[in-house]
Amino acid sequence: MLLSKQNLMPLLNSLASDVDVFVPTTIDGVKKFARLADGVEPDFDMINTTMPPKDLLFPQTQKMYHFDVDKNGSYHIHEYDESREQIVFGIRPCDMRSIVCLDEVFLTKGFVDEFYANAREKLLTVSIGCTQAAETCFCTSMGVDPIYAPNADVMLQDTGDAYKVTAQTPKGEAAVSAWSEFLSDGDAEPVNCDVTLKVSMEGVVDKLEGMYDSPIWENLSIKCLNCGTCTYVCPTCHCFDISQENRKKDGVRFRCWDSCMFSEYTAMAGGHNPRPEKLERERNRFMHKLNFFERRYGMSLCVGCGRCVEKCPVALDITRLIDDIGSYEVAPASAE
Amino acid sequence: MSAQEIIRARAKELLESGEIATFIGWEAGRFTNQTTPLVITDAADAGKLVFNEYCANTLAKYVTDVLARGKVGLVVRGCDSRAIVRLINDKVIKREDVYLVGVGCPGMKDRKTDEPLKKCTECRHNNPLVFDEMAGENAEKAVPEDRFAEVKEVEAMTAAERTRYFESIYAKCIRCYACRDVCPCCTCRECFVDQRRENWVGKQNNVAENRFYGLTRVMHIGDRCIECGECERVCPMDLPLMKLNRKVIQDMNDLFGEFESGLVISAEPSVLTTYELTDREEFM
Amino acid sequence: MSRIGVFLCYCGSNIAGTVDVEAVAEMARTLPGVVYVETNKYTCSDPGQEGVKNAIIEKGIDRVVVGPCSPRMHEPTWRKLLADTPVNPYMLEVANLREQCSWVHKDKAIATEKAKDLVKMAVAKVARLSPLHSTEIPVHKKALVIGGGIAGMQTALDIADAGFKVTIVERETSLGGKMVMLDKTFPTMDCSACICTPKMSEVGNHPNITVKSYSEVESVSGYIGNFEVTIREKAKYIDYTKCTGCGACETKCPSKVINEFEQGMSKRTAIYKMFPQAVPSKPVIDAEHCRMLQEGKCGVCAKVCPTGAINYQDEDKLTTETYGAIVFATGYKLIDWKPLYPEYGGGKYPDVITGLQFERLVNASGPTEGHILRPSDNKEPKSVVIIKCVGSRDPNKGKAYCSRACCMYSAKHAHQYLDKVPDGRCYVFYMDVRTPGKGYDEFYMNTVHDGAQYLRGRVSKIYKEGDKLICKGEDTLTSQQVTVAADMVVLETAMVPADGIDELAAKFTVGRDADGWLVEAHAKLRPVETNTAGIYLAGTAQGPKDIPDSVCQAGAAASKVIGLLNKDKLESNPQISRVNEALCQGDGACANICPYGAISIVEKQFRENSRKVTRPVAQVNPGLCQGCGACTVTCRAGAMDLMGYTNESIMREVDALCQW
Amino acid sequence: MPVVENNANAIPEDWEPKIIAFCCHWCTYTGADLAGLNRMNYPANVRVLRIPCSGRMNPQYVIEALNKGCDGVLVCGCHPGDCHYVTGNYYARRRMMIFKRLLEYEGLEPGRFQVKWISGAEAGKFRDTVMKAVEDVRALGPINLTREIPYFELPAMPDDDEEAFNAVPEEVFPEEVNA
Repeated sequence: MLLSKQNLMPLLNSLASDVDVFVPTTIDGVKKFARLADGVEPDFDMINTTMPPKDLLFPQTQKMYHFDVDKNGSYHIHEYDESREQIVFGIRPCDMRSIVCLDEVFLTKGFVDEFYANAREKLLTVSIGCTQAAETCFCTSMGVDPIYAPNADVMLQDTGDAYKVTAQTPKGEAAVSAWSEFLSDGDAEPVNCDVTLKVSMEGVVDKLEGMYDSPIWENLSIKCLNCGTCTYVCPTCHCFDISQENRKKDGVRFRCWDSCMFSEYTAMAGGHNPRPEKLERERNRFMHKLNFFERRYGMSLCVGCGRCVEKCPVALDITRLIDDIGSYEVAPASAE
Repeated sequence: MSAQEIIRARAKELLESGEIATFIGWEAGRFTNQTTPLVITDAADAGKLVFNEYCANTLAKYVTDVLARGKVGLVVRGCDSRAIVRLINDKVIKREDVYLVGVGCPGMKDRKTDEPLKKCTECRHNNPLVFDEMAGENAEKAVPEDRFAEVKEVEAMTAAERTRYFESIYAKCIRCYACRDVCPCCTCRECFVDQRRENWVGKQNNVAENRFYGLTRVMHIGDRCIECGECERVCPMDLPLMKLNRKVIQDMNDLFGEFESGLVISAEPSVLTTYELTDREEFM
Repeated sequence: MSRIGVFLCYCGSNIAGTVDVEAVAEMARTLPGVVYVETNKYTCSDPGQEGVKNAIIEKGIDRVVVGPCSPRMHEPTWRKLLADTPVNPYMLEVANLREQCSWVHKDKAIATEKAKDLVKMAVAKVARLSPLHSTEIPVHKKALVIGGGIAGMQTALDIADAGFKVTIVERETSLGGKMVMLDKTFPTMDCSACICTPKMSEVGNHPNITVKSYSEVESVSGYIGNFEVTIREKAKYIDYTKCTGCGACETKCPSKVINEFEQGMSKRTAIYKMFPQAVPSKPVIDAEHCRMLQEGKCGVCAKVCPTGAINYQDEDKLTTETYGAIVFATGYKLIDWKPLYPEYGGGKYPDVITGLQFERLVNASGPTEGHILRPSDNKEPKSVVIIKCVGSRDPNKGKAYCSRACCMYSAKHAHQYLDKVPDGRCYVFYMDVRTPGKGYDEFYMNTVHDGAQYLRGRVSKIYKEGDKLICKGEDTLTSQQVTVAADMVVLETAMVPADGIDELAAKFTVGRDADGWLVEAHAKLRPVETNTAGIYLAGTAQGPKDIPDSVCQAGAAASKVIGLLNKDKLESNPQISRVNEALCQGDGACANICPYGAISIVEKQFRENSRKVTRPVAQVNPGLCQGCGACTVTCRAGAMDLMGYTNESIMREVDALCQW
Repeated sequence: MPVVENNANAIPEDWEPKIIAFCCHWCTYTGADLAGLNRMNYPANVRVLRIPCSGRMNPQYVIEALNKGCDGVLVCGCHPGDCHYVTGNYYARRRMMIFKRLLEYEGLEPGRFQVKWISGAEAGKFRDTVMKAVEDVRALGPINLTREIPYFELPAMPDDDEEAFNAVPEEVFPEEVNA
């Protein structure tokens, strides 16, 4: 099936009349996904958004419930309305891979996060394959195909004048069948996307096992500022904190993104901090990305989107770290 | 010899002689014209040091991280030297903790656009103010006429426009705290945002909490800001933070006399920790 | 979880008339942490207080909110009450339901709502307070008086008479200060020496007073009740235990030096007593001018001394003692008019003299033995011009303030001149004549009747014509130029703080005003206290004064000292600043801002991340801190917090209020 | 109570300005007590929070109060020169001048944050200051600092329709919450 580019906006507008459709765009100078509405211009040529799409499933601040006190001093808890049906249209394959990671965290191993599960269930993912890569893109090295996202409900691949439409899940099939008036039959070869930045993940995961005390971390972390930029622009970072805020007669229980780069992240009530300095925090971040997650879920927590490489204030570059790990010679483990 | 060659040679000598334990400069990054801060302890690594017109990062704040190893050598331009002065005046480091290799700064460029960085076009002191030696000559650079021009632009808006202007800024802030972490004036052992007992600022990301952070940040650093513009440069959301810093600086300038921080090493109290009996009276 | 007891008061109908106290109590029961709420007709009455105590015991209350009148009224009462219970007296918050609620609002519904908020705020705050304990500060029953002029002597005598030990530090070689240089004192015209020297010997002989002459304060540390002061006693080169003060040495000493006491109008020897009635009545050697000490030859004084008291090897002695209280009686000096008033000759005419020089000229033991003879040619001046406000009330050249005593002593000078030179003429140029004081105006009028001619206006120029000093000025009352040919001109110059007061004040962290005078704690209500607890002011150290006022203030300062030294121990205020050393960066902003010098930066060793580090941190001296909290705001990291008004408690109070 | 606080046209009828007054213990708090002793009358919209000295006044308290829904903030202390702690209000004067300008730069109406020196004897001035502050804030309407700007929306900008800008984007607390 093909979706001609001319039919793209009519399709989107038609979808937006029923459900919330999120598209990549630039709002107030920030490249991010936003709800299609008057004044919001979708930009499917944008290589990728600055802010990852994870906000759709895991908002920076998520209100969990709210409560109030009545005249008798009793507390009452109220839940929020359940979220609505949503479509994310134009999500890139790397970001689709990040949703795989998030699904693992929030839905598997016996832990199901209600808020995430609810939003995820109501989200239809329409991925558009890339036609060009930024200099910081290295998805291919992380096992992501820039023109194909296997877990998207619907995959759109650029063929020039039209997108090749593939429904990949039952949800996707249902959706595509409803779009039929905008689609035409046919097939075309997707345009390829050349990703120039390449790193080798060969042996990196295993090697890291023996590198906990390696000097590599010190050399790496020394230039880190310990800001949270990398974690907040990362599509897979998923740490959160739960807190509450009272205002007037009401209070809100919420959860919000947290960052393992902050010293407060691991600070304990008694004052002890097991990760007191940036060395420990940096090591944790990269071990989590490249080793811990791999061990637990069998996949890398880095999808190669390049956002952290792009946005890091001090150009601390995960691709260089991966190279460095690759060329690092692990000292032979001493006999037990 | 070019400044880069002198820097490499001096870093090597200083490390070899044991006069310093670490040297801070820049190295080339992965991408074209990209540089990134470099901290070396081994004289053999001196060859990695670079100095070109794309050295965007300031270096002074790294001194506090590596000081425990011994005396620190670093390259200083105008902004780095003012940051060093700031750290000394705030008693974070001592003058004898650092060996400063000064370098004249022609102003740095954005590696992607090749345009001068905004912070560099606004810079009033491009050459180092404090140094132990100079690597080459001072550089010429145009000094901006009115450093408060952008503040005046905002002031010219109506109150409602300003409310919305800053609301949109705070709406965009993701509270990554890069502006804090890069700032040579932000040297608290624990930032107020991390103080949960007082709970100054809540952890929700919304306009109100972000405003609390934004306003307090400015109140905390306003009387020390060296106007290096790093906060604005590192902001991943490109928020115009200097419009806030310079507002406070402009007002201090107007109210309490010519204000520019970090120019000289001095034990003088900052403008907001002193007073004059003759200060303007607006609250009768 | 805290167990808060809330005690609300009707105050008869004072509160209950406008506030539905029971409704407030109902609401208070719903607040988190509140375990007990009680209302009372008069909580402050004996049965009311008894009820509070009983409830605390029975309900296991650990913090208390009371809702009665203003805390300014009864907060001490509540604290005292809690001191008798297991509840710490500082686990208390007072909701001001009367002065700031029931008395200022009329609508009962509105006032009740407001009262609820005030109680909510108090509950929110009290839940965040922590117990505080005052510490006892011992009081060393000994006072130090700095300065041995009339104010210092009077203070010392009053304190000593009350039975406390006093040390006087005087940097000159004798007590007496400026007063002993004066000839007569207005308005009674009694001889200054006759009333001052008996005081000096009384001080010198008082069993409770130690006089350290020729001495200065070297350093000081500590706080109220416990000031450790090191005093430097300059080398006198004379063993006072042997010296009898016979004066033989003075008569033989070959070095002649300008006599400061006589205002430079005569000479003295290098071994000298300041003046004949000096106390201690023993000489010192002025090392700078002694041939033996400078060149190693002479030694005449040692030869003539019958007791062998001369010791050329003498050195400065440092002694350290602890004092409970300190009085600054450091006095004044006259402004150096010469560089400021070139139009008066700037010092090049010897017959333009200061008032103090005139005092010596007219004094029977002065250089002219009381005959008024002008310095240039020792002739009796037949025409004298007295110029007032030289340096005073002249913000352009000198000081903006009025030196207070000059109007009277210039009248005195005119009177004395006309008395001694009956055919002389005396002109007084003045800006105003200010004579508020007992018998002052009468004295001034008498001088006018004596024939002194008062001309309103400043002299703009003095120049020499022959042996006359031509004074040109304007009589602003007639708007006419006035020219007076005078034989001598007396400048009544401004009082300014004594030399060295800046350094001394800094050592004690006593504040100085823009003109350098020491600053009292409150201009009206605490005129003899300084902002540093335990340090007091007497005499002109605080500002220009005449003798009666100086003596008066000296007595006041002494009474404050006596009140303090009478106590064995002081209770410290525990609501003071506290440093969280983990957060403190040691940048010293707090120390800069502290008006009491209570904060110092000290190097301390810590274990951080399993490393030993030495770093500077702030330290609060609990004896000096008064609990203003200014330091807390300068500390960006919040390392400095004010006990009883912590950041946390104020933030929660704000939050509680916002929930209305 | 439905929270409709952003739309100037929809001020709830029972809305009353709430103002917090930070008063120093030695002067203004005493002045406020004196107003009580003299049985002066002033609006109940002001609640006094006692601090030892205006030098203790941390700007962060002001932001907290405004953020948490106070419609106005008053900071009052001794007249310069009369500070019980000698210098506290001199520092406060500098800090508050800078801070007030900063808040107004960000668009806060000047009436919402006022600083006044009120001595222990000036009960009348305390009353007048409170009355004026309440009047000012009443004219300004409910404060609007906690407006939520939804992440996924195009924020209303100055040139947009006023009504759209002022509309409440999200009902933070639904209707059923009892008043």
